[in-house]
Amino acid sequence: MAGFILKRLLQAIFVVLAVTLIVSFAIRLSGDPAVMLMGGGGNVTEQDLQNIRQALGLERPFYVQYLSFLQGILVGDFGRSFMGGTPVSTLIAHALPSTLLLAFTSLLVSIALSVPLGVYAAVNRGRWPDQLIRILSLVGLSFPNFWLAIMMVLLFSIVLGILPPSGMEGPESFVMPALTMAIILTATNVRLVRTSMLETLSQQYIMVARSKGLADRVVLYKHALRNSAIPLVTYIGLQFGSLIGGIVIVERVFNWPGMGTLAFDAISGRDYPVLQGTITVLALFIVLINLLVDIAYGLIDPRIRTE
Amino acid sequence: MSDTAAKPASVHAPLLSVRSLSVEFGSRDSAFRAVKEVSFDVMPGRTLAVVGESGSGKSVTSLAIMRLTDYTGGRIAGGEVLFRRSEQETLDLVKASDSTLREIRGNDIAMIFQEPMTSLNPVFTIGNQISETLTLHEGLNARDARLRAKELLQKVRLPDADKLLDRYPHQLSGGMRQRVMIAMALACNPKLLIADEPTTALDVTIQAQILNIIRDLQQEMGTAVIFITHDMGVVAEMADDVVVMWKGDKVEQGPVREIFAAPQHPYTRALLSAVPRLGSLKGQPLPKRTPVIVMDGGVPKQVGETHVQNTADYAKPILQVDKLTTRFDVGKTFFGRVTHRVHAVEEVSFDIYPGETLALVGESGSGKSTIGRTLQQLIEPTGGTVRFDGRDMAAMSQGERRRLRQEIQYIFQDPFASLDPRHTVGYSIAEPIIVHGLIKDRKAIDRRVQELLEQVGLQPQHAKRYPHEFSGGQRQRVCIARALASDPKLIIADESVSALDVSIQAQIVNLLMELQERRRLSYLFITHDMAVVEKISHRVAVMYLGQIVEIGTRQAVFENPQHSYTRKLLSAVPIADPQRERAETRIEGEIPSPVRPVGQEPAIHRMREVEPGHWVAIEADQLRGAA
Amino acid sequence: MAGTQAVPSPSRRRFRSLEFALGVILTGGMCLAVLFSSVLFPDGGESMDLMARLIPPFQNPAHILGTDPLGRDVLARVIVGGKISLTVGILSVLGAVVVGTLVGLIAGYYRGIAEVLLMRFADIQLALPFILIAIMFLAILGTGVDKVIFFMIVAQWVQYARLVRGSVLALRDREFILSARAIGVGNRRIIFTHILPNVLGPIVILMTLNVANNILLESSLTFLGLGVDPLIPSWGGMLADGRTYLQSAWWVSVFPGLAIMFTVLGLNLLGDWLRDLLDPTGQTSK
Amino acid sequence: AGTITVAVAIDPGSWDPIDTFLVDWSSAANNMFDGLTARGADMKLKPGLATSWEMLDNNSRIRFKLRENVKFHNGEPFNAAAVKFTFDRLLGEEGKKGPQQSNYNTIDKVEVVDDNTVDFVMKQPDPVLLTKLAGYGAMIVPPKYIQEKGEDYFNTHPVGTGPFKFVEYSPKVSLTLEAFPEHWGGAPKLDKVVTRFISEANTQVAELQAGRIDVATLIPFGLAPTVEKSQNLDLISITGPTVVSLRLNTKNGITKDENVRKALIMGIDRDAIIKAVLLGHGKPIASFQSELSFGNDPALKPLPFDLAKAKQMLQQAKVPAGAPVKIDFRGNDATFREVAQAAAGFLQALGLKPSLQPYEPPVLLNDIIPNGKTGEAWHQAWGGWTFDYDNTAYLMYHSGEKWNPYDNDPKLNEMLEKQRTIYNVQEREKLLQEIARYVADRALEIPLYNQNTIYGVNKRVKNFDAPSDRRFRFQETSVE
Ligand SMILES: Nc1ncnc2c1ncn2[C@@H]1O[C@H](COP(=O)(O)OP(=O)(O)OP(=O)(O)O)[C@@H](O)[C@H]1O
Ligand SMILES: Nc1ncnc2c1ncn2[C@@H]1O[C@H](COP(=O)(O)OP(=O)(O)OP(=O)(O)O)[C@@H](O)[C@H]1O
Ligand SMILES: [Mg+2]
Ligand SMILES: [Mg+2]
Ligand code: NI
Repeated sequence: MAGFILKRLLQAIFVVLAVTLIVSFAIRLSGDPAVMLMGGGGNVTEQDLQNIRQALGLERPFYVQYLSFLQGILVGDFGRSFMGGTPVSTLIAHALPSTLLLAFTSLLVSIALSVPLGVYAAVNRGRWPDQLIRILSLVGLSFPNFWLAIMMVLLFSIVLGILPPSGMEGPESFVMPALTMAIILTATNVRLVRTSMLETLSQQYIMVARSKGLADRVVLYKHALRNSAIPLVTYIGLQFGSLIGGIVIVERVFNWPGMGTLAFDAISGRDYPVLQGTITVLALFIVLINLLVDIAYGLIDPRIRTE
Repeated sequence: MSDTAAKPASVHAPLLSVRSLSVEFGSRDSAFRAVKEVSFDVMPGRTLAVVGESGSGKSVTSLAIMRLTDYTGGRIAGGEVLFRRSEQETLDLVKASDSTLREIRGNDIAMIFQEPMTSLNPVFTIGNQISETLTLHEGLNARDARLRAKELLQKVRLPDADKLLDRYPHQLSGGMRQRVMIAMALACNPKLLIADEPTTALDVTIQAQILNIIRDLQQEMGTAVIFITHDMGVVAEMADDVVVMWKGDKVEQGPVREIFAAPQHPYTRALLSAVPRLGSLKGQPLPKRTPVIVMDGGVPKQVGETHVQNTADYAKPILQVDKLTTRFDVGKTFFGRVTHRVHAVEEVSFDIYPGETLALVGESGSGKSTIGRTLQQLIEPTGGTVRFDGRDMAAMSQGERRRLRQEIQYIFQDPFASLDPRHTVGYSIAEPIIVHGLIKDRKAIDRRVQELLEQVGLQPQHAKRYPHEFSGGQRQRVCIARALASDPKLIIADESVSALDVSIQAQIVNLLMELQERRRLSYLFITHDMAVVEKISHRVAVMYLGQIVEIGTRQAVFENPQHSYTRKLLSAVPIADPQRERAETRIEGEIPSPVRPVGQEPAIHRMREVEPGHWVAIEADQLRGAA
Repeated sequence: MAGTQAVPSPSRRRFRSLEFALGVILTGGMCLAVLFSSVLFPDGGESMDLMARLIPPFQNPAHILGTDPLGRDVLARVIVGGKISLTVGILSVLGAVVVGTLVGLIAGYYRGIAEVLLMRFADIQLALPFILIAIMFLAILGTGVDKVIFFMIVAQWVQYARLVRGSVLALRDREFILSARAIGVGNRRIIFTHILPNVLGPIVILMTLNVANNILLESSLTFLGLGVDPLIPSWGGMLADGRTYLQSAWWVSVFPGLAIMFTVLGLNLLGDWLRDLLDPTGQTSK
Repeated sequence: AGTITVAVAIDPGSWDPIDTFLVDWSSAANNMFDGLTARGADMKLKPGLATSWEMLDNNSRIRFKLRENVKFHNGEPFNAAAVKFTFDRLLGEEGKKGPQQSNYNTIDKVEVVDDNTVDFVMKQPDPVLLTKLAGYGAMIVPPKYIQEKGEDYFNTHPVGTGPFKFVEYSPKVSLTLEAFPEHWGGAPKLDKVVTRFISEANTQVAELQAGRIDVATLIPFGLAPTVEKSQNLDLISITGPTVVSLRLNTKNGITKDENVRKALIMGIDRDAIIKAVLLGHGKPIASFQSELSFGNDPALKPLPFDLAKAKQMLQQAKVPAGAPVKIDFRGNDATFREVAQAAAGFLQALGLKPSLQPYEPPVLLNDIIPNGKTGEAWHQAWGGWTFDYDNTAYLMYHSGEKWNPYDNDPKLNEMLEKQRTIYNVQEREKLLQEIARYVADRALEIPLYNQNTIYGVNKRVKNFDAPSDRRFRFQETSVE
């Protein structure tokens, strides 16, 4: 186990290094933050730009900038935003909880929706509830998230007036963003649950459980579900990355003060430190989630535990 | 015959009475009737064996009794299943409500399934799965249920029951799992135990153990047993009464001795004629083909002839294996250093001569397949030399090695798994021809494929079908045709008939022997079924833990077994003869593991020659592990 | 008995299923309309009439589905828009499938360095939030249909490679592969005639899901201002542009949305069906 | 009494006046800070922290009389030292790191004359300096506070002399201000001003409709009618500083030819675009400036829309049918996306083959335009807050300037340089108008329109002086 964790940690470091390197390099290929900071207002001279680059440390060669960024990470210092000079760590400290909260809420909502639906569809395989659930799940895949989000705002905030259209305040402000993300996640998860459930239900131990006289509920939710969970958990690990990607847009529509907004604004403003910081932290989280997924495997399936 | 005619002498009324039970699958308009109006009784405390070929409806009948067919898309189309719950209460399970059924399942009627590997839920502990039944039906609390579970495990003679409760299924061997299944089934002292091929997937010695346990427990608890199998040897050992099923119908029923002594229905006769009987070639030096009766659409037909297999030519061996060693690295440290090795094959030597069949027997994991795969170049040997036609394999060029793959062919155990499901069988058979460039012309290839299909007893038009459209026996014929396609000299048949029904098995064995005669083929016949070995082989090698412990002519090994392990193997084979005294020899213990830490090499047995050509390993301490 | 029973061949069922019918009607209808769009709407949905802007649907027979804020016919744009959307959706997926499958086959079959590289690559890819990278890379590459497709291929091939590698690993040690090797079949032939057909099923499913996904991605990119030339109608672009009119002129974005929905539905139904078709045993469950 | 909530698009990240160029900074911070001069919603310059000023030494020195008894929010007194500190900081090392310094480079130094008098010593004359002193980097900051608490602290805990003082800042979410009753202009009527950062226009409108914000600054034209129709909302549409044009590539493509450029202008019905796409919230322009801009010439009329003539001119110029016209634009500008499509529609009618290429703004701004990688035309929008044609004209037309990648016209260069040295208002205006005419004559761009500043305002807001430059000052405003 210790060896496993060590190996995963090394992998994680490698991944984070690679990710930051790619991002840091790529972002420097287009657009000069000095110009972005000047915004085009006033009589900008090359000297002014030079001054700003100097102040931001941009005149140094790329590898020096990158190394000093890495050096900073080691002591938990992500640098300061080019825009406004706020420490990146402060910005992330504000934004990370919002994003994680949103991501996990949507994941939970999605699981709460997709598991019973998927199980129900599997049990009724080929009959109309199955068809209906499958078609609905495809419909869920057919709309871009921003569009769903706007529709929801129109319905719940403007027509019904029961939910705040944006911002992160009370629990009610979670409803729409989480639901938007969850609907899209659910669409794929339902199919996944259904498929793996079908696979499990055809196993002999399910018949054995039934031959013991266990109630359907126990058979499905105790004996079958846990065995079907592995593909779902794997997928959730894989999904997390795209979940964060989707969050960029959902955060924008719902004006959610999270990492997506932060990173997006950082790209638009060529705010290198903020972008590097957010991507590093996000990558770390994704790697972490996948590590958790691996650990979860062991909890779910003892066969994996011993290896 | 009438249902009551065969009732054995018993003062009791039947515990379970199945009357005109029919089960259907599929939609109502295109229903497939898997069980057709089957009737039989089960008496308290007695064992009823249900036999019949694969697909005859044995499992469906047993599932239908517990109404578990509800969950497989099946439908009980008619009949009743009367179960005497108590002296006063007799229930028709076909009409019983779901909640009543749940009370009965696992409590009054329990079931053991065929595959011990997949019968236990991999994610829950053994203890959890046994206690589940107890808390449900007996209302025990967690602690009491655990205590009971432990007792049950002891009852099925599992050592270290306490620790076992917290183990997971994958940490147990197949035999142990099957014993757990039995413990689980017996948890609530059921009145009726349904055992659906409970030992088919197990080794002969383990099978003997399991059969003993079931028999003992049945005597102790007075449970009635429905025992489903297709192994007539097991029937002879276990059953009081027998029901024979064929294509969904019950064709015969009676006390076990009567059925064996005087089978009435042609199918029963066909079945019995196909059963290989250990010892039937006693005193005969060469293997012998015997005719089999097969059912040709309801009419029995005798195929084949009696023929002594005098094909071997002992002038010069075609294959010489010398000190072959194959090991697998398992268990690595974090830095990739190997910590453990599987010593699958250790310094094994033998020869095979043209036209000869060498049988390689031994229990699961003893290294039989590894030898076969090494010879077929699917695995790199760790040491030793292999000569084919006098040439050293290790010294061969790429091209020569490739040709070797044409001259040596391998037939796998599972004919279904060894055919690519996405290609027609015609394609699969043609592939070796194409790959080795034996025939260039497309048309000629097609003709050759058709020829081969006919040779193995299939029809030319079958070439266009996919593997799943064949029965198990037909698929194995396809595999044989495929092996023959490249015109080999040596065929390695790895458990090639183990998965087949006895009657089909007999046909395939005959086919192999016929082909041997016609084409002077040599066979390395790998199996653990001693009865088949007796029928087919010229010589036998017995393997134990990666080494050959006894090798000699079939007659020598079978009639004069020297090694204790050979004897044990022979005694574990169930004999299809109910007249015989039931074996009282108790076989205990698991097979030791070939996995060893690096550096701890196993000792190599020294062999001594007991009679010309009959070599036996010297047993240092009488092989305590095996005895 | 260990052998599997012969299953009644589902081939007859295959062509009669509701799924197939619906899939063909939806996808086929959409594809036909798109193919013949240049005949149906020779102007390519580009003729503009600022005087006839935002006509509601079903009111003017010349504009059955109404007009957009620039007075262009919504029906024409929806039909013509399918061209770009389907091109982006299908080409990007095909590209990614080809690359990913090849790499996955090699990595899974030969293992070794190719596999290590692939897996590390996959880890990196997983840890990069897709949209953010899209924004950055499109900023560098520039926008345009070809760039969007290229980017999607770059971003998605790993998915397929992972999937294929996983299937190959499971297949590698299956008996029929071993038996092919035992016969002397070479590696390349094993990969392409035995392994590839057996991994196609899950690929087809992922493909159909990703076509939908990529059509929508194009839309999200437009939403973020990185889409393709807005003159060329595309469903994603219409959906994104129409979002400000949701309250006043719903039809501008609802119809392209429906077009996406029907296509996605049709493609997925067809995908399910195709997967079954690819599997002659008819045993894989959906 | 009460709270007003305003939505702006972007969180500037720092509230230090010298750190930003964003209008959105001003929308919030104009309530917190004062400059020496001030500009009302009517865009007229008036006294701020300086009560009067005079030009000395041949315009090379400006003397300001400072307002007395003014205090910063933290109690620190406002005086000449504070002014000097502010400008030393702006022009010194600290200012170098931000975008504001370059706006004030004409100032050589600030000298304290006495406690209530300061002199600005100029390096060169700067006709727009007084305007510039009303905003951004010239906002007066508290010296002691900054020296004590440090620059970083000041960024997120700003202190000024304005009518509202800082309470709380939550990055990317909101900024909360409360009334500063001791303000020299009198106590404000409101208790609180909350500025929320909402970058998506649809979301701003939804928030406005839900009654959760009072002023929305980002209203897409498509949603303007929705706001207008809403019972509790007002749509305010006023002439603003933003002008939009399609600049033309004078070096390559068919636009090399002046006549072709003119044909393109005449081929696009700008009035129709204003009417249909902007829904009337804009005005046609003849030069790249709004009518509020110094240097605007009402007499200069844009080339009229004349399809037939345009076609004919193209023919004369031997432009083949289907000649490509590629327009590069900022992909995130939803309004222009539509305008561009409409414009392309007209170009199509001319028989040309227009294509639109959206770019991420930084790429367009940093690479495509300065490096001359544009197509035949590109999108240029300008919202200069100084309302002086110099601000755009010099940057757009002087050779070597970033925004002018293609053209090099010595005569134009000379005129542009010259106007920068003229202090005489009329003389300078005349020259600026001459430049505008010259540019129009050469058809260097297709002037599209001057876009209105529009706000969506909740009807409960009273006395809201809607500024065309979005620099709110809620001194007199109240809510119900
Ligand atoms: N769930 C099912 N759906 C459709 N057909 C089924 C199903 N289960 C069994 N059958 C069919 O019913 C017939 C009887 O099957 P059953 O499993 O009872 O055979 P069996 O005698 O137990 O054979 P085996 O020795 O192989 O276990 C077979 O033809 C089988 O294909
Ligand atoms: N690729 C492998 N890696 C590691 N161990 C292996 C491998 N293949 C076989 N073994 C081990 O080698 C030993 C011998 O296996 P082998 O398959 O040869 O046995 P067998 O006699 O054919 O058994 P069975 O009757 O079950 O087929 C077993 O312990 C097995 O677990
Ligand atoms: Mg069965
Ligand atoms: Mg084997
Ligand atoms: Ni079997």
